[in-house]
Amino acid sequence: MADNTQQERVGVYVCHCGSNIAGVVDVQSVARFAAEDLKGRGVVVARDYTFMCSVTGQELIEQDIREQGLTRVVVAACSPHLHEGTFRGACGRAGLNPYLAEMASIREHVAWVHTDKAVATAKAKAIVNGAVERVLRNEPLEAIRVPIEAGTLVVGGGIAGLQTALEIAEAGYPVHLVEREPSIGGHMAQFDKTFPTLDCAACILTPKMAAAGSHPHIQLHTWSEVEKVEGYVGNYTVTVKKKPRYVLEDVCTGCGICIEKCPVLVVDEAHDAGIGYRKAIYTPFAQAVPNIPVLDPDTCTYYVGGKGGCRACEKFCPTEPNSIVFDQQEERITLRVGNIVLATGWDLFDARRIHQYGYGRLANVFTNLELERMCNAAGPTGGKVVLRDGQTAPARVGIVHCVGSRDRNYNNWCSSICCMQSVKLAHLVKERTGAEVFNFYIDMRTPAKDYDEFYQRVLDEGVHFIRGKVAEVSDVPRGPDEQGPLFVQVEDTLAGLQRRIPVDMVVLSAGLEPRRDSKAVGKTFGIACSTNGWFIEKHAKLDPIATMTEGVFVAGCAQGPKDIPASVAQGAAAAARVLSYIRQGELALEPVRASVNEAQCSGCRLCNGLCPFNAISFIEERRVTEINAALCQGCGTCVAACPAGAISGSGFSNEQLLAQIEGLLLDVARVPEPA
Amino acid sequence: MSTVSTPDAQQDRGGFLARVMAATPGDNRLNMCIQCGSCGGSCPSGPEMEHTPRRLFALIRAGESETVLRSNTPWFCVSCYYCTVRCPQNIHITDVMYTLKSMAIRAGLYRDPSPAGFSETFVDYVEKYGRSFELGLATRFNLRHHPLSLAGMAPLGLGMLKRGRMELTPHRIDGMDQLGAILDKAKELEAAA
Amino acid sequence: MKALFYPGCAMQRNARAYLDSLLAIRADIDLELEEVADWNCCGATEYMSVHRVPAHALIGRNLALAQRQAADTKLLTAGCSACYLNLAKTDTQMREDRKLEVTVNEALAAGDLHYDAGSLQVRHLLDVVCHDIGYAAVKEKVVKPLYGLKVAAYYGCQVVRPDYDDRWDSHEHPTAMDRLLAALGAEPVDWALKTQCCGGHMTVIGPDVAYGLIRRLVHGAAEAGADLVATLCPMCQLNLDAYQVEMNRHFHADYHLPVLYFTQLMGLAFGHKPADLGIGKEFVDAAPALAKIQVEAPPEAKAKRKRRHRPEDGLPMPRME
Amino acid sequence: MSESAFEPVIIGFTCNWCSYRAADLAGTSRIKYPPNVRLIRVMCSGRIDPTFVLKALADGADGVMIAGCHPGECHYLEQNYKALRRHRLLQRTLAQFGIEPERVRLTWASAAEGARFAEEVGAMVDEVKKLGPLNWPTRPVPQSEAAAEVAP
Amino acid sequence: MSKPRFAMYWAAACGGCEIAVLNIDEKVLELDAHFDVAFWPAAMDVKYKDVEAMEDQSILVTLFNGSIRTDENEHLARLLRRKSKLLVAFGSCANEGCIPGLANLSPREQIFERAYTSPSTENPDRIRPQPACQVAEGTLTLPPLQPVVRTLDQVVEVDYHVPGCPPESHQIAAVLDVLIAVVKGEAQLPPKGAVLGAGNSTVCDECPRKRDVKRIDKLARIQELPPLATDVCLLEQGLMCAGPATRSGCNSRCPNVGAPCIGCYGAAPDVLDQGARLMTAIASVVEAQEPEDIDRVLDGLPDPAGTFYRFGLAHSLLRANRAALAEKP
Repeated sequence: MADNTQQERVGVYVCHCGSNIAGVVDVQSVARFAAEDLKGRGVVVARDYTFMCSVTGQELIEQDIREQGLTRVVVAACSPHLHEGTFRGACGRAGLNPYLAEMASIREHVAWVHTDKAVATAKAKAIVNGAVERVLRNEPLEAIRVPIEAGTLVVGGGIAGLQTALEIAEAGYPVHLVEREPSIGGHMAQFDKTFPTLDCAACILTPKMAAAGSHPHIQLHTWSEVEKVEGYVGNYTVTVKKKPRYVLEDVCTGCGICIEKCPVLVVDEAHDAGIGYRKAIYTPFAQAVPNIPVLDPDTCTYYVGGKGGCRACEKFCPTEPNSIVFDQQEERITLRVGNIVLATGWDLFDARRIHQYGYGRLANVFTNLELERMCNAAGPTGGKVVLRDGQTAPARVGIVHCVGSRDRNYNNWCSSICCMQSVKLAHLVKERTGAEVFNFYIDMRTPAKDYDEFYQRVLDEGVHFIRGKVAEVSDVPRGPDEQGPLFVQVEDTLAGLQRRIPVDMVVLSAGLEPRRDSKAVGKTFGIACSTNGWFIEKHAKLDPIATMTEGVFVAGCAQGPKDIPASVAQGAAAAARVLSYIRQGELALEPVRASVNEAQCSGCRLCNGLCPFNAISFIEERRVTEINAALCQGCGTCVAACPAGAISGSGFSNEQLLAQIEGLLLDVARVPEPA
Repeated sequence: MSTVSTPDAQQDRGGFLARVMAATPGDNRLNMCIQCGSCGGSCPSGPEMEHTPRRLFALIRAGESETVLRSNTPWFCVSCYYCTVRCPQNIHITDVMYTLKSMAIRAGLYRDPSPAGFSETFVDYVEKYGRSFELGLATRFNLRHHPLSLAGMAPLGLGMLKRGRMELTPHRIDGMDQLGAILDKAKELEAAA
Repeated sequence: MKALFYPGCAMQRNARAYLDSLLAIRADIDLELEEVADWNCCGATEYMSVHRVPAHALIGRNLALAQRQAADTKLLTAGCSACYLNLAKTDTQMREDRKLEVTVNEALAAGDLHYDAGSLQVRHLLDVVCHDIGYAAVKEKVVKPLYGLKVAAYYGCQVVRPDYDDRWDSHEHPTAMDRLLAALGAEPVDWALKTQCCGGHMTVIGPDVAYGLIRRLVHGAAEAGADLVATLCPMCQLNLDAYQVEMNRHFHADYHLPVLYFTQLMGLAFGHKPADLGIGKEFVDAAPALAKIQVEAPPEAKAKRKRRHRPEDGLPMPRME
Repeated sequence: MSESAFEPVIIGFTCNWCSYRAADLAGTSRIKYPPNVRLIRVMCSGRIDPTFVLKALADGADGVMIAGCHPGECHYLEQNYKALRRHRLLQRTLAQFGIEPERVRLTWASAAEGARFAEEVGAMVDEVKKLGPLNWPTRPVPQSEAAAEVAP
Repeated sequence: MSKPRFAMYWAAACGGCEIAVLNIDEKVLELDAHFDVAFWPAAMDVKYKDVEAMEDQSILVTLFNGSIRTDENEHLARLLRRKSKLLVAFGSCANEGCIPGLANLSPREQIFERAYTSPSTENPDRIRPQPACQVAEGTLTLPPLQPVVRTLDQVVEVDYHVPGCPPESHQIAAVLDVLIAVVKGEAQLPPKGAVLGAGNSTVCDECPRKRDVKRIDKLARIQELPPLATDVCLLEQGLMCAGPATRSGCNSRCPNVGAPCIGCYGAAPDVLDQGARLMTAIASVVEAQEPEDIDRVLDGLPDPAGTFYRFGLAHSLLRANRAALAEKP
C-alpha cells in the first residue's frame, strides 16, 4: 500500500477496565506489542492503564499529545459507542483534531466474549494493529453544524404526545400535534379508572386535552396523518394529509344537532371497542377535542344509499354557511419543523387469534378493553358490568392474564400493564356486581410505586388468584354433572391440579402490540423498528428517548409497552430533549459524509438513484454528480457503488478500511513469495 | 411422592434435564419452561396423572429422575399435542413424553406394567411381521395384563371379525430381512449414543 | 393429480371401509394413488415410546421406499392420523436435527436404503382433498347432494396438531372438513370439540379415561344436532364407533351416533353404492341417519338475512371476518 | 494455535447501527462465541465494497462475514438491500474463482440480537472449519534484478 | 552523439499492440528520427543473444507488450528490464493480463484440453505440445507454460503504464511526443509509475450518449435485445457496459458505434480492482429486493468473472482461480 504515513506519531493506550478486560486479555502484552512491534508503524508510546476513561486516564493521553507530539491516538478499550466521545474530547483538549483518535473494542468484542486468554490476547493485538493502520489514514475533520428550526412535530395525541406537546408549548415554542383519530386523547380516554389510585381517567386527562386544544402554541391536526418526511435534524419538511371530515372545522360550533338528527346507528369499533354505538356523523366521545364531528362516508346514507339520500345533518345544521360539506376533499399541508416526537401508541392484541379462548365465538368472553368501556360511566352500558345480553350481571367472572403476551405463538413480550389492569378490573367488577372474581395469572408483576399495595388490597377484597396459564375456555361440560355456562380450564400450578372453574363471564387481558403500521411509519420517519415492531430507541438504558435518527424522538408505548406514569415521564423527557436542541440553536453532527471528486467523476449517474435521502444530484451543465453534505447521512453506499472510485467517504475512506483489513490480518499475512 | 430430594438427585442435579433434552430430537426447549401450566391445563388425561406435565418438568429440573420415571404421566399421554401447540415457550412436550417413556422402560421403573406392556407387545408384532396385528395385540396384551377383561372385550373382537374389520392371521411384509437389519442397526446406534 | 400412498395397517384391516371408499372415489376427484411398495407399520404412538431411533428408522424405511418410488410426484399421502403424523414427524425432525438425519440414514444403510429429509411432501389425505383438489372440484362431481344431513366434522388431534408445515387454519377450530361437507351438500354443525382427543390408546390401557373422552365427544356432537360424525382417522373411528357401545355400557347411557369416514360421505354424494363404500361395517348403524338425506335442498337458512345489530339486542359480538 | 486444529481467521464487517451493536450486546451479555472473527465497523452494510471482501480473502482471511440490519430495518432505510445484491453477485463471481459460498456469509442482526450475532459467528466458524484454510497465494512482487533467472 | 536506443517486445499477446504502433502512420518516422531501434522482433531481426550482449541499461526505453505466460516471456521480461533504463508496460496484456489472463480461471490441464481436444480442433491423435521433442535434427524445445498468467509488474519493476487493448494510436503518438520531448531535453520525465496515454476519469466521461438515473431490471446480451437507441446509455438499455468503471482515453470508441465498452483501458485512477468496482456498481442498481428477483436479473450475466475481469483478471486482487494458483510451476 502506498505509504505516506511515515511521519505520524501514534500513541496506543490499552485499558484494563478494572478486571473487565485485564481479566481475559494480557493488557501488558498488548501494550508491549504496540510499543515494540509497531514501532516501525509510527507508534511512539504505548501504555496500559486501569481505567482509561477516568480523568487520570484521559490526562495521560492529553499529556502525551502535548509532550510527545502525538499526531494519532488509539485507545484499546470498550466499544466506541460508549467512549468514543470521551477520548475524542481528550484529544480535542490537547489540541489534536478529535477525529485523529480511533478506538479498538477489546472489551465487548474480546474480553467479554472469549475465555481463552492466549487467543483473546492475540485477537486484541490484531484489533489494535488494525486500529493503528486505520488511524494512520484518518484525516482531520470538523463537525458539521446545522441550525435548528424552532417548531416541533408531535405525532400522536395520546397521553404521551399530549405531555410532550404541552411541555414544549409552555416553554414558548410552536408545536404541531398530528392525530389520526377525530379527537386527541388516545387510549386513556377509553378507560374508566386508572391503577393504582383509581383516579377517574377522564378527570385527569380532559384538562390536558382542553389545554392542548386551546394553547396558543399548539396547532392541532386531528383526523390527519403524516405522509412524508424530508430533510434532517433541525430542518424537516413534513407533509400532512388531512382526511376529509365533511364538516367545516372553522365554522362548526360543535352544537351536536347533526349527531342528534342522524338516523344511522352503527357499532362503534373504535372508541367503544365494538360494544357501543355511534351515529354516521359523530364525535368519538363527549369531551372530544376538537369538539367537531366527523362524517363516516362508509355508513352515511348520503353515500351508501346513492347520492342525495337523507342529508338530515345538512338540513338541521344551524351554522352559516352550513358546516356540512358532502364533497369535501382530502388536503395536504406542509410543515417546517426542527424536531419530531413520535408518540403513536399501541394496538390491542387481537384476542380472536387464540381460538381456544373463544373470543368471538362464545358470547360472554370479553376483552379487557370491552370491559373498560363497560365500566366507564360514559360508556355503552352506563358503567354497568353485564353479560352480552346487555342486562344480566355476572355472578362469577374469570379474568385471564397474559392473553397474547409472553407467548411465542403470539407475542413474546410481557405487556407490562396487564397484571395491574387485570387487578383493577377485578376490583371494578367486584365493586359493580359483587361477583366472585377469579384472576388467572402466570406471574404477578406489580413492581412500581403503590402497585403491590393495590394487589394486596384486591386480595383482601376477596378476589381469587389462581396461578396458571389458562388452557381453554369452553362452554361444553365434561359430564352431566358439570354446570357452566362457561368453564375456564387451567392447571392450578400451586395445587398441581387441573381445574375447571365455572363462570358466567370471561375477560381476556389482551396485551399491547405495536401499531399494525409501525414498520411503515418507521420508514416514513427514517427510524428503525425491532423485529416485533416497537420503535428502537438509541440506547436501551442511557437513551430511551432519542432514536438513531437525529431529531426524531419516541415517547409512550410506541417504543414499548408501558403504563401511564411512564408514558407521561417519557413524553416530558422527549420535550426536554427537543427544548435543549431548540435552545442550542444549532447542532454538531458527525462529519461522516460522502463527497465527489469532480475530476474523476464521469457523470455515469450510477449512484444517482442510490440515496434514500436525496443527497445525490446530477449537475447537467458540468455532467458530474454532486452530493449535498447537509442531506447526506453518511451511510457510504454511494462510496461503495461508484464504479470510478470518484466518491470518497470521510471517516470511513477506502484507504482507512483497506488498511484496517490488512492490519487485522496481521498474524496471517504472509511474506509475498518473490516472483 | 417424597418432598425431600434424594441424595442421588442432589448429585445429578441438572444432569437429568440435560439427558432428557439430549434424548429428545430437535430444538425441544425443555429448559425454557416457565411453569405456567398450560400443558397441565390442556391435557385430556390431566386429571388422571400423578403429576401434571408442568410438575414433571419441575421434577426433571430438580433431578428427581426416579420420581419422574416412576410417574404414570407420560403413559397417560394420548399424543393429542394440545400442550405442544399451546405451550407459550414452544416446548416439544409430547416428544419429551416419548423420551420419558423409553427412559422409564430402560430403567425398568414404571410400576404399572400395563401401558409399557402394550407398547412393547405392539413393538414385538411390528418387529416380527413389519405390520401391526390387532387381534394378536389385543389378545396377547390382555392375556398378560388384564386377563379378566379379556372376556369382557370379547364382543368387541367378535364384532370386528364379523364386520371384516379384523383378520385372524398377521400379514408379513416381503422386506422383513431388510427391516430387521435396519432396526438392529438403529438399536445398536441408539445404544451407542 | 398424483400422490404416493401410504395406507397403513389400520386401513388394511379395521378401517377397510376407509380404504374401499377412497378407492371408489379417487377417479371422481382425479386422484391417482401409487401405493408405497412393501411398506411397513409406522409404529403408531407405541414404537416411539420404546425406542426412539429405531422408531425413526422404522418410519424412515417407508420414507426411503417412497422417495425411491417418487418419479413424477413428491407428494406422499396417508389417511390415518398417526401414520401421517409419524411420516411427517420423522421427515421434520430429520430436517431439523442433522444428527438424527445422519443416524437414521446410517440405520437405513443397513437395509441399503437412504432418505433425504425434506425430499417428499408428507400430507394427510384430507389436506390433499381440501387444499390440492379443492372444494370446487369436489362440488362439481356431486350427483346426490347430502341435503338435510347434519354432520359433525371431527378432526381429532394428530392431523391438525402439531401441524409442522402450517397446513391448517387453526389447531383448535379448523374448518377444512366443514367446508368439504358443505360442498357435498351436507350441513356441517358448529361444535366445540372437533379437535378434542378420542382417547387414543387409552381405550386399551386406561379405558376409564377413554370412555370419559368418548362420551364427551359423542354427547357434544349429538347436542349440536349432528346426525352423524365424519372422521379422517381409523383410530378416531374405532374409538368413537366400536367403543361407543362399550362407553354406553360403562355409563349406562344410550347414545347412537354413527361415525363414518369423510371419504364415505364423498362417495355417497358422488353417487356410489353404500356397499361399495364399506357402509355397513360400522358398529353404530349409519342407515337411519343416512335415510334423512333429502332429494331437495332444505329451505335455505338464507332467509335469515343478517339484520344490523340494534342496542335492544344486547351488546354487539366481536366481528369475525 | 496448533497445527492440528485449524482456526480460521474471519473478517467481519458490521454496520454501526445494528450488527455492531449486536456484537456489543453479545459482549455486555457475556455471550461466548469463537474468537475467530475480527470486526470492522462501517456505518452501513451498504458501505461494504466487494473490494474489501476480495482484499481480505487475498490477504489471508479464510472467510468474510457481512452483517447488516434486517431487511426492512436498515437505519438508512434500504441500503442493506444494496449489500444483499452485491453479495449475491459477488458469490456468483467468487464461485468462478473456486471460492466456496460459505466463506462469504451475509447475515442480519438487529441491535437487540446479541445472541443471534454470536450464533451466526459460531455457525460461520463451524462451516469455514469444515472447508479448511483458504490460504490464498500471496501476490507476486517484482524480484530484484540480481535474483536467479529462469532459462527459456 | 548517437541516438538513444529503443526496443519493443511482444510476449503473451495477440500482436495488436504492434499494429497499433504502426497505426500512428508517418509519426513512426519521428521514432526512427530520434531513436536507434535496438530490438523489435516484429520489425527487424535481432537475436536474444544480441540483446544479452548489450550493456545493462543501454536501451533508453522498451515498450513491452504481452503478459507473462511462459518461461520465455519471463526471461525476456527480466532481460529487457536489465538492459533498459525505462520499461513501459505497453497495452492491456502487459498491464493487467488482458484476454490471455482470462485463462487464469482454469488450471493448465483444462486449457490444454480445451485447446487441443475440443471438437473445434482437428487433432485425432490428441497430440499435445511438449517442452522438448526429439527429431532427426536434434532436440526441439518449447517454453513451458507457467501455472498462471502474470502481468509485467508482477515479474519486474515497471516504470510506466500505457493501457488499452490495444492502446489508441493517438494516445501512442502522444506518448511518443513526450518521449521525444524528453530526449530533446524539452520536457521532464513523468513521475515513475505514471499511467501514460489515458485519461483520468472513465469512459462515460467521453461517451456522448444521454444518461439518466440507473435502474437495471434486466441484463441481456446484445443479440438478445431489440435494436438499441443510438443516443441513450447502453447500460440503461440492458446491455452490460463496462464504461463506468473503465479508464477514459479511448474517446469511447466502442459505445460510439453501438457496442458496449468491455473495459480494455483498465481501472480508473486509484482503483484497486476494476472488476470489483464494476460488480458493486452494477449490483447496486439492480432493481430488485428479494433474493429470487435479484437472481433473475443477475441470470442475465452468465459469466460474471469473465465480464467484470475480462481485461483485469491477472492483475486483480484474486488474480486467478484457486486451482490454477495452487499448481506447481
